[in-house]
Amino acid sequence: MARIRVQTEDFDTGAEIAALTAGRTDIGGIGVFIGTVRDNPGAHEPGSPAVTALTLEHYPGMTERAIGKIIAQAEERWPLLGCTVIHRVGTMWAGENIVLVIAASSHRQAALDATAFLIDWLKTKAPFWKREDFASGEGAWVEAREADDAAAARWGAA
Amino acid sequence: MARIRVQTEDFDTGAEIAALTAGRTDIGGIGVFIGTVRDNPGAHEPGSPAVTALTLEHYPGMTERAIGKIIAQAEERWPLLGCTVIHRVGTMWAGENIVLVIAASSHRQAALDATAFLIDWLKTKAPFWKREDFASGEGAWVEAREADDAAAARWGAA
Amino acid sequence: MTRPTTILYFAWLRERTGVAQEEIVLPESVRTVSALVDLLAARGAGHAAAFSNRRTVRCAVNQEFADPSAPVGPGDEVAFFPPVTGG
Amino acid sequence: MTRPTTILYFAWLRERTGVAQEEIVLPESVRTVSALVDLLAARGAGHAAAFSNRRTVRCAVNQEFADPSAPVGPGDEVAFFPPVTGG
Repeated sequence: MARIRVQTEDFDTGAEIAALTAGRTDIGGIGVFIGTVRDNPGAHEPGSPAVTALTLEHYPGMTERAIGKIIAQAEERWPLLGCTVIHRVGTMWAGENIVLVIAASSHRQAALDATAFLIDWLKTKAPFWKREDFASGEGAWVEAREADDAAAARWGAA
Repeated sequence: MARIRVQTEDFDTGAEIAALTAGRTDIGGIGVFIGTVRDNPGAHEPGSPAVTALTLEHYPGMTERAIGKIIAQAEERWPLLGCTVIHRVGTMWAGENIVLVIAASSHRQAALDATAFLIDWLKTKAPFWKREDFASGEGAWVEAREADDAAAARWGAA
Repeated sequence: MTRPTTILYFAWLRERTGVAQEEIVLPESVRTVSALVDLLAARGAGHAAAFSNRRTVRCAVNQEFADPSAPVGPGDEVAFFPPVTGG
Repeated sequence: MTRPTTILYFAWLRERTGVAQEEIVLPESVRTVSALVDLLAARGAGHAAAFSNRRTVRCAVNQEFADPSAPVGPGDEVAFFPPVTGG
């Protein structure tokens, strides 16, 4: 039921929603989150350099296992009728897609809550690492944000 | 910035997301909710008849104003970079789309919260009425659910 | 000459009254939503049925949600409908 | 003959150690993540730099997150990496 993909190529959100819902009449609500590369000088602090690209590294094998466990947790918490997680790896330019989460349920609240849970937990429990590539040609590994841990923690223990 | 449409024809979620985000590099997260017609015997109570279609009636003129006000509230609460609300009217069959909400922001939490807020408020503050068409040929106006009022109320007063 | 007030009905209020829209010249005694409902409920059996349980009827005056105590007058657009159920 | 333990490094741990993967036969005294880190940090300047602030290093044993006290042994796959930042 759950679709998990880790890939370098972009994804087609409309096609992924269609694949999840095709021929089904039991779904009442579909929650979707798309994370994109933001080129936002000053997003982190005043005067910080503009980001032109992100390079995403991951731990092949563990990544898919970790995402599978996160989805299993979501399925225990909410009555999901379908779930898709696609995470890109490699280099992505500003404006490009990074991650797609889709959660379908018979009711909207479950779909929306599961979507938020999946992206919060992906950010703290799946082995991906982001390097920001600056316009200057330099790069820096992104540091984990306490806000992400706090967002994941509000869903309770694993 | 906000796109509001009330229409009988279906919408293309992928195309709407693309239209909202095309050429932009300031967006970091996009929240989406799609409401669909659910054919779910027993969803409301055991033995309730299967729904084969929904007919959505609305109040032309007031509908667009009400959606505009809901979006204005969302824009006051979160730093949104774009927002789309499309609500279909007329008759829709089981499995078809009813409503699309998209909210884009530089950060995921704002995008997800605004998406949930928009659909919660649409359900309680926009003049749409649903009639369920049963397989038997009969129909019944859907009664407002207290759970929807509660969901909207958690966002605080208008 | 006094301008009429436009009354709109939606969903089962439209079905029960049998009309989607009517124009009424309000008597001077009718200047609130509540008084207007009293007037409309007396127009016939269908209207009486539509307004038989006022707790289930919502109102908008000039396309804004309005309470029973809200003012209405000549030229206004007043709509009656059930609690909304879209989304 | 004792089987080796596979060590993987990701992100800046890979950059500082200069290796993505290495195979090590553990001495019998090394049976926890914590003891393994002590052993690895002594392998050279790059490794020492990678493990200089252990609070910023995370570990997985056989692809499951593991605490410093978690057991490790021959045949295990042990990965070291910074706190994750995907999504």
